[in-house]
Amino acid sequence: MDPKLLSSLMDPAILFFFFGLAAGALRSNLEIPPAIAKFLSLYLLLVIGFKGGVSMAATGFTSAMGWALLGAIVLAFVIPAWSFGVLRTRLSAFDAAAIAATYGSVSAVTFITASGFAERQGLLVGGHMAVALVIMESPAIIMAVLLANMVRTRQAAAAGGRPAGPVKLGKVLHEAFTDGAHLLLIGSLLVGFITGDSGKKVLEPFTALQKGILAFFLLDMGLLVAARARDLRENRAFLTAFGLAAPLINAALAAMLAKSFGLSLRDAFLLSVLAASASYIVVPAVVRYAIPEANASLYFGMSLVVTFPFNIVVGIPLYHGALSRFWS
Amino acid sequence: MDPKLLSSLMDPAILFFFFGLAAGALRSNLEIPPAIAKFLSLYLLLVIGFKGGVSMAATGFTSAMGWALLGAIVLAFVIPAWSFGVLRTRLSAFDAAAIAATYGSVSAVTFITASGFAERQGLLVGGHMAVALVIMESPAIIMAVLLANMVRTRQAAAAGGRPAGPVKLGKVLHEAFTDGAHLLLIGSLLVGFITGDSGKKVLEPFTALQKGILAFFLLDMGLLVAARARDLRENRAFLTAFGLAAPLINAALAAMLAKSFGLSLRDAFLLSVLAASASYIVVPAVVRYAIPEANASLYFGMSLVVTFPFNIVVGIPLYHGALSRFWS
Amino acid sequence: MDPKLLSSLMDPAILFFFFGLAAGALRSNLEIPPAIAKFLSLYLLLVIGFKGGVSMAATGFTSAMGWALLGAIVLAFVIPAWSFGVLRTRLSAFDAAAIAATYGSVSAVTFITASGFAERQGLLVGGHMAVALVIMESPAIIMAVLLANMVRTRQAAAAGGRPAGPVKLGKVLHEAFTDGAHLLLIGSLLVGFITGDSGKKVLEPFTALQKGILAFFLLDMGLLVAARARDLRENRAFLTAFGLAAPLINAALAAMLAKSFGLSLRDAFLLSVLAASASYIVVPAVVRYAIPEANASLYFGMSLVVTFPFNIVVGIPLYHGALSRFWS
Amino acid sequence: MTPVKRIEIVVPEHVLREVLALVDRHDPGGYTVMRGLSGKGHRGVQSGDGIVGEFSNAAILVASDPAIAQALVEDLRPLLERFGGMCLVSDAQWLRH
Amino acid sequence: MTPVKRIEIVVPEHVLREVLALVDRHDPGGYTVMRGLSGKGHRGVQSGDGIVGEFSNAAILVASDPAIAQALVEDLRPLLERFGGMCLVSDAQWLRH
Amino acid sequence: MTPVKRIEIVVPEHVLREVLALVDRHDPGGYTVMRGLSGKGHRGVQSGDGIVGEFSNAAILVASDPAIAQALVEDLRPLLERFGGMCLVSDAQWLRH
Ligand SMILES: Nc1ncnc2c1ncn2[C@@H]1O[C@H](COP(=O)(O)O)[C@@H](O)[C@H]1O
Ligand SMILES: Nc1ncnc2c1ncn2[C@@H]1O[C@H](COP(=O)(O)O)[C@@H](O)[C@H]1O
Ligand SMILES: Nc1ncnc2c1ncn2[C@@H]1O[C@H](COP(=O)(O)O)[C@@H](O)[C@H]1O
Ligand code: NA
Ligand code: NA
Ligand code: NA
Repeated sequence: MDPKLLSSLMDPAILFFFFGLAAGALRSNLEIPPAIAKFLSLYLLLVIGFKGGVSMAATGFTSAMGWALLGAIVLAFVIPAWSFGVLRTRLSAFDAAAIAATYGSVSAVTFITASGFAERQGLLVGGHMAVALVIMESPAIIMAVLLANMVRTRQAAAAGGRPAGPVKLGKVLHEAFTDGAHLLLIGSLLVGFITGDSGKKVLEPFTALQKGILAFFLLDMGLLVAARARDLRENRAFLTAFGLAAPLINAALAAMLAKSFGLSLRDAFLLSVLAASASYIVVPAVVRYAIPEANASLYFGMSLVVTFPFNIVVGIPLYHGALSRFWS
Repeated sequence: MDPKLLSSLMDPAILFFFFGLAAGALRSNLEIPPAIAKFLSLYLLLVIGFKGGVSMAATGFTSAMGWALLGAIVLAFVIPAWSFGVLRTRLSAFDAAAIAATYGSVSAVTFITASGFAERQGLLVGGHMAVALVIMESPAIIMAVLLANMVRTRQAAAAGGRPAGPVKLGKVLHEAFTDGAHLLLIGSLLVGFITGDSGKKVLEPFTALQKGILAFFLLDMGLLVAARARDLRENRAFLTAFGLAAPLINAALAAMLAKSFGLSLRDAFLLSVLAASASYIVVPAVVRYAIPEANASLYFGMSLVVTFPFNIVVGIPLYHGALSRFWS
Repeated sequence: MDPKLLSSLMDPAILFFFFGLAAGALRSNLEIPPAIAKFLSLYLLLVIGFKGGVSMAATGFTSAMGWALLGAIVLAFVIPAWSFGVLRTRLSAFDAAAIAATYGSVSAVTFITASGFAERQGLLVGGHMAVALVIMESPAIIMAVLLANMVRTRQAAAAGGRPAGPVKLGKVLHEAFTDGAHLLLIGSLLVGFITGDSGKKVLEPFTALQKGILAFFLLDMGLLVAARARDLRENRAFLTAFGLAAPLINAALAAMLAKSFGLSLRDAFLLSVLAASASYIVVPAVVRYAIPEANASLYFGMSLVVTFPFNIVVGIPLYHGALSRFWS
Repeated sequence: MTPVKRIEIVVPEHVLREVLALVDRHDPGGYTVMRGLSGKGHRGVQSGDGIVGEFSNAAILVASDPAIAQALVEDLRPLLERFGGMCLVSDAQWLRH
Repeated sequence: MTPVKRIEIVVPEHVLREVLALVDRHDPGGYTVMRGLSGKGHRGVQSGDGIVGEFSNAAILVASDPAIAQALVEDLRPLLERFGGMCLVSDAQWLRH
Repeated sequence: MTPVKRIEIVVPEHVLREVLALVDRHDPGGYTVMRGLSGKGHRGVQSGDGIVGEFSNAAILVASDPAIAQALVEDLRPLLERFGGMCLVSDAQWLRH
């Protein structure tokens, strides 16, 4: 086996993810109380944001960062666009828009796992990539909601009536920007940026728990993935193919962009991981409200059951391996 | 800006409090699950008690401590007395008694925040101040309940009937002394005192999380304050004025007492903070039961929405600054 | 007082257990939210398994371990057998089977407490004893369910009818092996074994919390014991006698076996503690389903209210003291 | 199926112990408790988010014989008057007794 | 005891705020809320285990005057149509008013 | 508004999976689940505070067609007999179908 993949699999957090999958598949009654799962996820968001802010404060803003963030912005618009086009061929417009939003946005836990992997490979993660994470969270949502509203108006026109209450964009923007997970990430980034090194020292014993908390959280994710895998029924082949191809394509897009923007290996790697990852927290939280016509088991399921495990287990070492060749 | 105030504001925990306020004001769906909030608060009580006990064990009992504790006892009776007198002019006797109890008692989180501030100013906090915290928790409650019972009897007499079931003092004393938060503080103090330095070493990695847990907890407090600020409607000007004036007056009272008792700067500072702080955990927990006639949104709201933020943000550096002048 | 007992009692975790007992006896409203209690228990299982796996990886498999595990297997069959015989004289067959399962199985928290005690006595705990813990969890359950099915068939035959749906063994084996607590222990052991020392370093800040988490958890156990003590009513003398005698007898059995198998003092000590301990998590979780005819307040109550506190407070130092004489 | 009264009580969570003791005294055969509820009534909003659970409600469901229900509910009134809360009574069928 | 309508609404938890605002507008005197429920309906399973609570339901219990109940329930229909959920109405007796 | 039967089942939480499977077999259109309840009945107190949730109850609410309700409830009886619990059935009106 590839040593990089092996080293990735030897990580306790990844192994706990497999264990959770196994326990779920065995239909064990093992269960993390929902309140705890929420707490673990809030913890991870807080710490990733905070650490990002601290390291931003340490380095200041450089032009290299600017290019990385520009890459993030471009990807945040390109990915949902092409995804919607492809998905529309087989799914309803609402489902296509919702899934496109999912893949256009990002997964913070995938990002954390990739950061850990990068560190083990000797790559220090710059704080601006946490900013990239924040930047990439919402554009896809906005695009999806605009698409859905367009479809609603057209359907209503076809039916000769007035649209059945299009979702107000202002309301959706509010939901997207004030969603708890999103806001916590931004807030922690700011706190980290403001308090810098002194804040870092104060919170050190707390933030040092990150790897253990991640292991616990991935155990829960494994249980969740196993439970949800049973729900994904319709269009299985197509959706699975998309869920596996999209991360590869998006990572490749990101890599090309990174190369042309002259990003460093570590920035290129993390940008690829962000592009490859799909959201299963922020996007579903907004889309269930903004596009209630879409089937949640599709957009949530694909992102959680197919793409998340793929990235965590195979994608991260793969992207790193591939990029290393082109960057050396 | 005053450098002391600025340094206080640069604390990550305080910044997370502001962030919570902002998220709440934006009506974000950010939310700490109630079970987690309770756990964080139990953790803080346990650690503050335990650390206090450990440092009591290290220093033993000195006459300086005796004076500090005497100061605490005096304040615990004086503050609710004058507060009741003032509040009675505008509010019902039940509301006045409940609010007086709130201000006569103390806030453990304000105390923890002040301890952290003191440490950053190079003042080591003695364990006996945790004892002062415990001592100041209940007298005001007892006084308030006696007052309420008196009022009930008088009202019943005026109505020519027998009192509609005065709350039995025994029952209330039981509630006051066995209230979970109060008891946990006492218990942890004892455990810390008994196990001393060896216990401290054993629990070190756990107690070291305090600053991070405090940050998380203050985030939740911020959300809570923002949510409750909407409920405070009646008598707004009077109540806000009281909620801002009371901490200043009580801190000044404490400082004068501390000076005349010859306390050290650090003891005087913490005594002032205790006096200035108002309870939003122990007192509401007992008063809702013992004085159900009182309006909880008043006594809980003032303490949480007005006085707590004031002390955390402005009061702590202010009291420290003022006292430093008189003690040098 | 015996210095060993005293040193055991001076442990913060044990003192918090006493405090919980006291708070419960005072009918305080102190309460750890159930979600938190579950999380703490999951944490402890994860860490004990993980540490065991790591130290297994460090030492490899030796013949001394083989003997210790053989001892565990023998005890896992002998203890429920004799217990059932004795209990059957006074209780229904269902109750006797359920209680026998409880005492034949083990308590992970007692094991953790004993490991801590052993470390303070300078005995390093080998990872294979965590394997012994896993091994001893289920055989007693299987035996109890077989016994209960036998009884059901006989009763049905006596009543001249067909058995009222005997519980299917396959279903019970599934419940026993996939029970969350059991599975988490096994999974964490495997993760620890696979990742070894590198995994240990990664999770260090997280696993270092163990003592603090244990203290918190024992506080909750104290509250629980106090609450449940009120439920144990019928057959009080007999059950209490059994609950105190069984650990002593089982510890003695384990010690004799350990001596004849040539185990080291530390393995003999932990094997005795495992034998003496009774399950209050895994066994009740399976037995409530597999033997619903049994009275849960008996099997859960005895194990939690009588045997657990006895082992934690008196048993652990006692077994250690006694064994030390024979092993030196 | 036996006809029973379905009693549904909502009270501030801190009086739960007292309400259950009262229910127990009438021995209706059992009860079921839901904790951590939020709500709104004459005494304002109970947000269920109190730091130590100060301001949450609990619901108690009791299925009982109509005669017992009548007495239980009358007995409950003073508690509701003092601490707030509500009590609904309706008809239901009980599956086994 | 006063006769009232007992309205029981189950909706996805993320529309709770909206439903409570609607209920409040009809001013039925109060409501009680249970959160973190799971369930199954036309839109599939809501497992209640979402990482940030995505897929759980909330139940709202309202006891109100029959006239208010009627209007409230009619007003609720579009919300249920858009976001899913259910609403049951039955008769009950209210202990004090 | 359609008349339906409102079925309310309370069982030990560890049999929830089994009860939901049974409910699903009758296909009543949906169900709602509340977990972590405490209670008291013939088998004593379920305190809801078990370390791994051993002794808590779950409630299942099913609104269904009267015919389905009848069959569902009959089918449930053996489970309740073995594991304890209760089941109430009453009449209600369903807002939309
Ligand atoms: N009309 C109502 N419908 C449903 N629940 C109510 C109603 N009135 C009061 N409640 C519940 O009872 C609690 C206490 O009511 P109150 O004492 O009126 O504030 C409220 O927080 C609600 O949970
Ligand atoms: N027949 C039913 N009985 C009880 N609860 C239901 C029923 N139908 C739907 N629900 C609840 O309403 C939620 C949303 O329903 P739906 O929009 O039909 O998926 C479900 O997840 C259930 O909690
Ligand atoms: N009369 C009753 N009213 C309300 N809930 C009940 C009643 N009887 C039993 N229960 C509930 O059903 C659970 C199991 O009942 P049992 O099997 O009788 O112990 C209890 O813990 C209660 O939650
Ligand atoms: Na993406
Ligand atoms: Na005060
Ligand atoms: Na044993």
